[in-house]
Order: sequence, then C-alpha cells, then structure tokens
Amino acid sequence: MSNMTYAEALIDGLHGCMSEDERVSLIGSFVLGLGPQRHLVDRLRNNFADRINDPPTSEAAAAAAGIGAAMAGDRPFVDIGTASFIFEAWSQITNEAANAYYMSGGQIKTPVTFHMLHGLRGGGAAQHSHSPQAMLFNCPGLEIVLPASPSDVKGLIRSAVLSDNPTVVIDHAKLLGLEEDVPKHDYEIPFGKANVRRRGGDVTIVATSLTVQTSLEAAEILSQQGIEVEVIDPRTIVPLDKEAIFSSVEKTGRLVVVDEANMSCSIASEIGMIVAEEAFSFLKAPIVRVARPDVPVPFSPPLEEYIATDADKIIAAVKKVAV
Amino acid sequence: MSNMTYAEALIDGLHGCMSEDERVSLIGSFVLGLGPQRHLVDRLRNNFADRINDPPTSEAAAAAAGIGAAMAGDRPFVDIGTASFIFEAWSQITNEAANAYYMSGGQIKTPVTFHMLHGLRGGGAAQHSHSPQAMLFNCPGLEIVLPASPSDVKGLIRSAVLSDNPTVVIDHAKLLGLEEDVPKHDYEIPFGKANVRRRGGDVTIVATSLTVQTSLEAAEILSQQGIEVEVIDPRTIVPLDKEAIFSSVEKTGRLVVVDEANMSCSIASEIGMIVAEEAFSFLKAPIVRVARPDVPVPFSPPLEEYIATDADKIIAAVKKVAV
Amino acid sequence: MEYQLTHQKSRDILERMLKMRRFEEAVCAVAEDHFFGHYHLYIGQEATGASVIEALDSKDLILTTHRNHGHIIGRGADPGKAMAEILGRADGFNGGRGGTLHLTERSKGFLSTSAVVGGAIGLATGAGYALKRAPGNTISVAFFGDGALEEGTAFEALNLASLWSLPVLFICENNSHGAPGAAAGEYPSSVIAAKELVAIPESLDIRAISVDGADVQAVYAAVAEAIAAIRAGLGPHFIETNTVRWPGSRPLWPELSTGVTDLSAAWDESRISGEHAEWIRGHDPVLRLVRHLIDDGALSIDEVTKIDIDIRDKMMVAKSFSLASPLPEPESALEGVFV
Amino acid sequence: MEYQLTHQKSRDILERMLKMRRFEEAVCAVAEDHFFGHYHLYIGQEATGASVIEALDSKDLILTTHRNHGHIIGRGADPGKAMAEILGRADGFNGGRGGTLHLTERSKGFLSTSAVVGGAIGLATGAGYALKRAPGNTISVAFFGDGALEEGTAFEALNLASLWSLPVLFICENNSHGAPGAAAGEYPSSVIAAKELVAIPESLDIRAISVDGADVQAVYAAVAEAIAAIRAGLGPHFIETNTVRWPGSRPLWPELSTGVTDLSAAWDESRISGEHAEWIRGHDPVLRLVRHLIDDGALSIDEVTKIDIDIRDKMMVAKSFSLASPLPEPESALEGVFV
Ligand SMILES: Cc1ncc(C[n+]2csc(CCOP(=O)(O)OP(=O)(O)O)c2C)c(N)n1
Ligand SMILES: Cc1ncc(C[n+]2csc(CCOP(=O)(O)OP(=O)(O)O)c2C)c(N)n1
Ligand SMILES: [Mg+2]
Ligand SMILES: [Mg+2]
Repeated sequence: MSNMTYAEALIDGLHGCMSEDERVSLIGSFVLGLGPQRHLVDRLRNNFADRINDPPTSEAAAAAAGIGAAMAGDRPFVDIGTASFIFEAWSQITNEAANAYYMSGGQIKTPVTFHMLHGLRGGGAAQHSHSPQAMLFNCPGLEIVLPASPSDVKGLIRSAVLSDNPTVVIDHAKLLGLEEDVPKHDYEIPFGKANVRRRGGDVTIVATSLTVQTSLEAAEILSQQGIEVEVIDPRTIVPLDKEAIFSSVEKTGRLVVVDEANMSCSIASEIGMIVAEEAFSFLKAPIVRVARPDVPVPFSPPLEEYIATDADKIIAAVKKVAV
Repeated sequence: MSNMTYAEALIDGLHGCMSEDERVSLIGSFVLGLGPQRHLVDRLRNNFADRINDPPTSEAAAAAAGIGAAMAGDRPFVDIGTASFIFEAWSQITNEAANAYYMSGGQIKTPVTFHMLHGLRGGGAAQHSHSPQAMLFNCPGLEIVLPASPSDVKGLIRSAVLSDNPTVVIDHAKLLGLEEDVPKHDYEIPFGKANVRRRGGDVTIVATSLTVQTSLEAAEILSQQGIEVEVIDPRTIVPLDKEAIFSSVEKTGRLVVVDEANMSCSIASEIGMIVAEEAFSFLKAPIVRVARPDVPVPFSPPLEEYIATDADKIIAAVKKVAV
Repeated sequence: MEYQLTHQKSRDILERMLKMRRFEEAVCAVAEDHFFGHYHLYIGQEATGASVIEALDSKDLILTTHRNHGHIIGRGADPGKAMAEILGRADGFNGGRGGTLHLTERSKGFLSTSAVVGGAIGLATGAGYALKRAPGNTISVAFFGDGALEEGTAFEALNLASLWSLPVLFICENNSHGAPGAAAGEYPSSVIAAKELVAIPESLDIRAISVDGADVQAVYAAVAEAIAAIRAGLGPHFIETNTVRWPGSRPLWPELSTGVTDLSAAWDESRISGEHAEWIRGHDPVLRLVRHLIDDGALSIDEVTKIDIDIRDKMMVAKSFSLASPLPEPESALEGVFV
Repeated sequence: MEYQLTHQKSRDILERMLKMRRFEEAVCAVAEDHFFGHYHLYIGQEATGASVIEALDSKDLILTTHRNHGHIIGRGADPGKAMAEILGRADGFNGGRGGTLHLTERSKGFLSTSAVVGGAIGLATGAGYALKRAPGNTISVAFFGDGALEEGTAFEALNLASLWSLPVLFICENNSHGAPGAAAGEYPSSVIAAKELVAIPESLDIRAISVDGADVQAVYAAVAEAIAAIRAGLGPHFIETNTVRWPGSRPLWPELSTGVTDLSAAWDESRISGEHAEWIRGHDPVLRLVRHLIDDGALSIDEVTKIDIDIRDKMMVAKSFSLASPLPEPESALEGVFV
C-alpha cells in the first residue's frame, strides 16, 4: 500500500497498462486536465513518449482514430478532456463505437477507452460542466465507468483498458486531489460489482463519482443524528450491479439516489426506476433523487453552489424518507 | 375539418407559419424523409422557393446556421433528417442552442426549431433507428415535442415555430401515413398540456409518439378483456404535464410507461421515476416500463420486431399490474 | 508507364467488376420479393473498386460506406453470405444484424462499414494509426463518396492523417457527375464550394489526384503509385475517382433501370437501345473494359462469355444459398452487445 | 492606398486598444482576490480586434470566443459591467451567469460568446444567413483562434457560407507564433497540416488573406476591403491576423507576466527590461502603435498620456463598480432557462 492521490492512482493504473502492452497508447494526454496535478502525466510522457499523441482540437477525429485503431488491433486510450467536449465526438461514440460489435455480428471488437473529466468544476459555466454519463447510458454498447476513490480508479482504469469493449471512464475534476492508501501492484476491479462504502440499516443511498464522497459526508452527519445510511457506489453504470442495490433496499425499504448530473433522464432516474419496477415491494417510502435541477450550469459561485449536489441536500432527502 | 395524413398535416402547419412570417425558412427540406410522402414538401418548395435551402451533408453546420440565424432574428426550421444524424450536431444543440438564453442572462433568444424522424423504421439497422429524445431531455434548455397524431402535429409544429425557445420536434417515420380529421385553420397546441387519448380506471399508460398508437391498440384489446386503460400522451416532454399523469395514477394506482427508445435513462424511466418520487402514495403496484431493450437496433426483421415496443408487450405489462 | 496493367491483371480486374455487376443484378432480382430496407447499388463504379482492390495486398484493411456491395464482392468475399446478409438471414456475414448498409467480412480485411456519411474516413485514419506502429507495412483504405467531404469529421481526420503521416489511402468515389440532384426529390449530389475536391486534401498537405474512375488503367496506376508511396512512409494519399452516375441510382429505391447488362453490347453497338443508351454506350465501365480487352487482344469474345457465365452461375448459387438461409432466431437479438 | 487610416481613425483605434489593455490589467489585479475560473487575456492581440471593430458598422453582428474580453471592450461595452460579469456579479452583462468565457452584450451587437472551440464560426454563418435576407446590408463577424480551424464544424460552416454566399467576415486570430506548445504542459498551439491556414478557406473558394495582426494599418485595410466586398454581395471573406504570442498567455492561469504596460517604453526604449523585453520591444502592438502615432505626428506624448490616464480612470471606476456589485441571489439560478 502507498498513500496517493486519485490523480496519482489514475496515472499509476495507466502506467501499468502501458508497461505491459505496447498496443496501449494515448490519443490526447491532458488526462488530468489543466489543474495542478497535470504534471503527473509526465511520468507517462517520459516513459512512453512515442505512444503519447496529442491530436488537434478535433474531438471527433480523435475519437474516430481511437475506434479505428481499436478495430485494427490497438488498445487506445482517448482523452477527450473536459466532458462537455465529448459532444463533438458524439456520433463517433454512439454510432460507431457502441454499434460495431453488435452490428458486425461479433466480428469486430473495439477495445477503445474514452476518458474525460466531468461535472461542476467551479466557474466552468454552461459549456464546461457537463456530466454526459446519463446520455451515454441511453446508448447501448458502451461500458460506463465512474470511479470515486483512488484505489478504485487505479483498478477500474486497468479493467477499462483491458476490456475488449468500448469503455467510457468519467472522472470528476474535484476528485483528483483525494488521497487514500492504494495497493502498489497492478490489479483489476471487475465491472458490475458495486462497492458498499458504508453499512447502515435505515436508508439506502446509491451515488456515483464525486457524489459518493458527498454522500459519505452526509452519512457521517446523519449518523450523529441517529440515522444510519448505507452508501452504495455501483462504480460501473454499465454493467450495473442491481443485486447490490436491491438487497440494500430490501433491508432499508428506503432509497435516495444521488447524482451530479441534470435530474431528468439521469442515472438517478434510471436507478430509482429500476427499483420502482423490480423491487417495488421492498419500498416503504417514495424514492427521492438528489441531482442537479434542469438548468444550464451558471458561472457565478453562489448560483453554481445552489444547484450543486451537496451534503445538505442529501441529508434533507434522507430525512424526508427516514422514519 | 378535413381528412388528412400526418404528413399532410405537418406540411399544412409549416405552410401556415411560412405564409405568415417571412423570417421562417427551411434549412434542409427532407422533412418527410425519403418515403412515399416526400413529394408533399413540394407544396412548400413551390410557394417559398427562396426560403428553402438544402445544406450539404453537414448536420453540425446546418444546426449552427439555424441557431445563429435565430439569434440574429430569424425563425429557422432545421431539418436533420434521420434522427440518428442529430448526433453529428450534438454540440451545437446541447452546448449552443440549449445554453444561449440562460448563459447570456436572458439577452439572446434562439427561436430555432430542429426537426427529425426517429425510431424503428423497418430495416434501418443500428445507425438509422435512434430515438434521441431521452438524451435531449437530459439537456436543460430545449423544448421537446413528440407529436402522435395528424391534428396534434399540425398544432404542435406551429407552436414550435412560434416558440422563442429552441425546440426539437421529433416525428416517427411510421406515423406519416396516419389519417385523421384535422381542422382547416391554423392553430397552436400549447406545450405542457397532455392529451388524454382514452379514459379508463384500471391502469394508466403514459406513452409518446408512435407508441401512443400502439398503446391505443393495446387498450382496445384489453378493454375487450375487461381491463380499462387510460392512455395519456404528454405531447411535449419539456415542458411535461406532470399533473395529468399524477391525477390519472391517483385514480388507477397503476402505471405502465411506454417508450420507443432504449430502456436505460429513457423518457419512460424519467416519467416512472417522477411518479415514484412525487406520487408514490397513489401506487398500488410496481411501475412497469415497456421500452426497447438495451441493444443496438438489428437489421433483420424478426430481430427488429423482437425488440420493438408492440401491443403484445404493452398488454403483458398492463396485465402484470392490473388486479 | 510504371504501373501499366498486364493482361493478367486486367483480366483479374474484369472478373472483379463482373462479379460486382452480376451480384448487384442478383440483389435487384431477389429484392423484388424478399428485401426490406433501402440499398445503394455499386453499378457504374466497378472500375474504381476493382482497380483499387487489385492494387492492394490481402492484408491491407478496408473501411467503407453505405455503397459497399462492390467492395465486399470485389475483394472476393462470398457472394452467398453477402446476399444472405442483405436479406437479413442468419448466414449473412453479420448474422443478419447489419444488412445492406453494414456488410462486414473481417477475414477479407473489412473493419467497418459505416453508413454515417464520412464515418469511414475517421475510422480508416484510426486503423492507419494502429498499422503505423505494427509490423508488416500494411495500410488502411477508406472508400467514401464525394458527399463525405461535406462532413467536418472528414476534414478533421484528413488533417490528423496528414499531421501524423499515417499509412492511409483515401479513395473518394465521386459519382455526382451527371447526377440529377435535389430536383428529383433525391439527396442532392455533392454540394461543396471547392472548385476541385482535391483542393481540400491538398490544403492539408496531402498528395491528391483526380482520375477517371471508369478507366481501370488510370485508377490502377494512380492507386498503385500512391500505395507504393504510402508503404515507403510518405503518409496518406487521396485519390478522387470520377464516374458518371449510373441512371439507376436516381430512383430512391434502386431498380435495375438499365436492365441486366448485355455484355455483347461491348462488341455489338446495335444491342444498345432504350432510355439509358447514352450511359450504357459511353459510361458503363464494365462494357468499356470488355471492349478494351477484346480490342487489345487480351481476351476473346468467347473467353469473356465464359467468364461471365461462370460468374452468373456463382451468383445463382449465391441466390439459392441466401434464400435457403433461415432468418435469425428472434431472441438472439438480445445477445452479443458486449464481447 | 485605398483604406489608409486617417489620424482620427488611428487615434480611435489606439483608444480601443488602450481600453483593452488597461481592462485586462485591471482584470488581473482584481482576479488576485476575487476571481474564480480560468480566463484568457487578449493582451498582444489588441491591434486586430481594435482595427476590425473600427472598420465595422455599429449594426454589424459579432460572435466571439473564450478570448473575448478585447472584443467586448473594444466595441465600447461598459467595462464595469464586463468586469462584474467576470466576477460573477449580478450587474454583469449576463447577470453573472456567463463569466469570462461568455461575456455577451447584445446592445453592442454581440450575439454569442461560445467557449466551444470553433463554435463562433458556425453561429456567425447562421447570423449571416439571417442577415442576407434582411434589409440593412449588415454583416456578421466571427472572431476565432487558429485552433478553431482544427474543428470540423469550422470547415463545414466555411463551406456553407461559401456555397450560400453569406455576408460573413471570418477573422482568424493566429496567436500561435512564438507559442511554446504542449511542452510547457499547455494546450498545444495550432496543429494543422496546412502549410498556410488560408489554404483552407481558399480550398472552399473563399477569398482569404493573411496579415500582420499587430499592424493596425494592415488589419484595417484588409478588413475594410473585405467588408466592402461582402456588402457588395461577394460573399464571405476570411482574414488571418498573425501575432506573436504574448508571453503571459503561457502560464495556464494568466498572470501579468509582462507587468503593467509602461507606455513611456514607446518613446523611451531604456524603460524596457526584464525577461520579456524582446516581446515588449518588438511585438507589443499597443507600444508599436503609440510609437508610430508619435513618430507620425498624429499624437504628442502628452496627448497619449492624457488618453491613457483617462482610460485608467475609467478602469478604476469599472473596478469599483464591479466590486460593489452584489453576487446574484442563489435561488435565481433556477430562473430563466426558457423565455
Ligand atoms: C451523417 C449522415 N447524414 C446523412 C445521411 C443520409 N445519406 C445517406 S447516403 C447520403 C448521400 C451520400 O453521398 P456520397 O457520400 O457522395 O455517397 P453516394 O451515395 O453518392 O455514393 C446521405 C446524405 C447519412 N447516411 N449520414
Ligand atoms: C470543443 C472544444 N475543445 C477543447 C476546448 C479546450 N480549449 C480551450 S481554449 C483551447 C485552445 C484554442 O486555441 P485557439 O482557438 O487558437 O484560441 P487561443 O486560445 O489561442 O486564442 C482549447 C483546446 C474547448 N474549449 N472546446
Ligand atoms: Mg456521391
Ligand atoms: Mg490560438
């Protein structure tokens, strides 16, 4: 074990993949954005200079290049940068990457990984703050990974690169500085296996990405007030560990779904709906979502904070359903 | 009143808008696709030749042109063609059109209408069969219109063109031939006002677009079997007439949500979730969705039929929750 | 000339072209009763596809578009499985999941058949990215229409291929010449402000050349030279091949408007008649090549006839195979989304 | 020369440029304590923005990018409201909702400030589409960086503007000269395979010209001529203006690395020193114009000093105004999504 930041763990995971397999390369290298951690990428740059290729500001071509390279036997890692810009490559991802395997009758594998930083970053305003995971969830054929801790990102990023499917890894800019003990060796974390981050019998929270941290904060406060919350992080949205969610709701009878993204047609909506459909009989109270209201992201800090998913909102939601 | 097809009513609605306001123009004129009704567009071509401009196969530029023109005071109607190709213009729609009004603090209006044909068309396969409405619903700032009948499309298309907001009108290729009596004069249908297509006290169905028709078929059969279904067509998804849904569920206690699109993060998920959150106490049974399983659309007819939302599946879903 | 076609190569090209033509004719025949969906025939463009394929190595990778039938068949893929795929049958290349728009035969080097206009250009660039670092000096080829250059991703990908000097051959099949355009209620033919399409790749420092796409020698020479340059590490090349649009492309749901090709029209002008006589006489690349090979002494009329009969027989077999193939099991629709 | 700047026009341009420069300096000062987010200064590019704006009519429409401060201020928008917007205050142009990336002042003709690289090009094309059919012979202008040409939508929109002969002026501010590139951990400067950027619009039959972007006369003449042609119905024009990148652009979170501009360096070389002396001496467009106007007898040192003091006073007022402006009410975040 060694203590490292999320950013370090991410790079560590990538470093392992690149050391082992020459066919892993980076198309786009601003994996950690432009913030203070960005120099950690130099570890990759220094060791694998010929496998780090910065494309022009052409997200569609970069994505297409990754997809085509994967079809031809490579294992590219395509960094999109700020998640809002994946929209420039939307056709490549939804219409090419997601369909290739199925549409070809299983002939063509597309082991490409797309990576981006999502969410409210503080002053990003409407065009730099998107969380595209829900839209991607509506597009069958993509594995969707939302890490929430240093040890998870290290293992999940490795599983993503090793996966023979097109995989989208979405990190949150605000997680990059988070520290934790992380195993030194390389390891994979299987997709579709939720992480129960906290045990509790009163209310189930399902949260992803940064909101896992926010939910844990809220759970701590609630615990002091006598409400024991179970916090479940599915880690991957596709595939989704429904069983982990159902068995928690069976115990608690109460579900709060927490999301960073816009409310409507969000991951929170989907997870809530799955429970309303498949585990209805366990429910003792309405399902409550905590997600961003349906407004573009405003620039000004008090406005941005007002719409953000924070611990207070989660606490209020839990209290609404707790006995 | 005069009997006309959906395609005729759509053109009739557009014709009215173009007659009245010179600032209404078409960017892209394959409004009815390439099927047998396509010649009906000639009525517009003949009367407003100078306001019909076919762009190159450049969906992004066509969308951007519509948005920029709207910002400058025009009222363009941008036809995207097959809905799958809106993904080429995704950034323009989600990052420019949807944000402009809010982001500018209300200075810039964007009265553009985007139009496309969605859904399973028969042999369209994975790249020509998308239903992007759910992804759009996850993007705040767009009005989303899903007409389901000739008289509705005529009035809704007019409201869309007259709206000062960016509006997406999504027609289903298979609705174009549907016939009905339609008022001769021009009229608007207000957004956010559901259409209760059939009254019934046993189970509530909420459906959109083509699946409204499918649901009505299913309701007919169910009625013969003694189950009375209420069929609600919200007509616009943004804004959404929640009240109409809640008051029906209050009566029936049972909800089936029907959708053409992929299940996960679909409109069906959202509507179901809203009920699970805000009208939970009315529910006497699990909420059930009928939507496309999460697979790319296969070409072969038996495969396409197998995943389609059809009356049998709706009937089975209703029976699952009916007493 | 450095890349002069030998008689043998010309005959190979003719065989590829005839297979394409007879295949499309068979598709039209079968489609009357059995087909669903919208399909795009390759008739009129055979000289391009066949000559490009002749110049490629078997290990080179191909990425193509909605108008793919000719490329698949010309590359030697099984016409029975191709037709089965077009009919959505279980024995089709894609198990019926792709259909006409997405015919894919991996073992013949096809990586993707995207119906997204411009799609092949970006994907082929990606394949070139992988190939550049792999042993084998292999290249990737993108086939696409003139309309594909209207998509911004085409431009982006050309730029990327040029910047990174990737081993990609871009084949732009310009079939807009003689196209009726939007007036007929059809997709407009290419609408691009460039006076010459090749000005676009040239602006990105890609060597580009425009040739008569119905002239096998012209296409072959240009392609062979470009391939040699690409394999020598000189980066991507772009070739525009111009054909006069087959009149059968005009109707939106293509019928065989020029009829089943009568090869004897190549040596007996009197057999040409009807509404489309001008296209048949002046622009049918199959007849043009047959005429040329006979004039050149490379083939006799009897030999041509024999080759043709053989190919037509094969297409009959393909037809029977495809029609005998079952439709896929409905429930199988749910399988195979992920590896 | 047909579009020779009069002294009056040169002085106007200088005022616009000085406003831009002093505004950015004020932004830097204020940002130390109050700013949140990532911003992009216009320093070093003032000659371009000011000369373009000088040549425009007040009714022409402008669409710009992340590097917009100079355009907004140069066009005469209230610097107090601009600074308030950058600080996210209620009295900002956008009520604090846009911030530095999206400054918009509709009454000065700004339709959109998109931070999506390439975004302005498509939107300006659309504005041109509307203007073409409207009375008034008005044009639209897109300001964008060299990097914007890497986006496919830029290409698509140029094609559309050319095909439809729209009244659009494309101003590409190429600030990549002297750019340190990705090595410094920054966005790479433009990476485009074209040997000359103007080859791209030219390939689409758009008249394109490349000028020294720090030379007000060169920019003004090129723009004025292009505008006259556009108003005469000759369709879109493209102008590349080249500047040597301001060293302060290098750090990702821009500081005033060249310091507060000392105008006396224009007439007294001895005042130039420090790490960035070369840029200040050779490439600062503000100093260059001051020097030229003084040499030319258009302005005296006293006059320059007076203009500058006046502008600096205005910026002090702007600063106070913006800092006095309240932050918006949190709950107001939910309002104004739709008209
Ligand atoms: C992104 C996208 N937009 C629109 C279409 C609809 N479409 C199908 S074929 C076609 C014309 C393509 O022209 P070209 O590339 O020249 O190919 P051709 O059919 O002439 O061989 C269009 C616009 C599409 N398939 N993909
Ligand atoms: C679509 C998109 N991709 C990436 C970015 C991130 N980004 C912000 S500024 C920039 C560089 C832009 O270069 P250029 O257009 O030349 O403008 P400059 O900053 O040099 O003035 C990039 C890549 C973005 N804003 N939008
Ligand atoms: Mg074509
Ligand atoms: Mg630049």
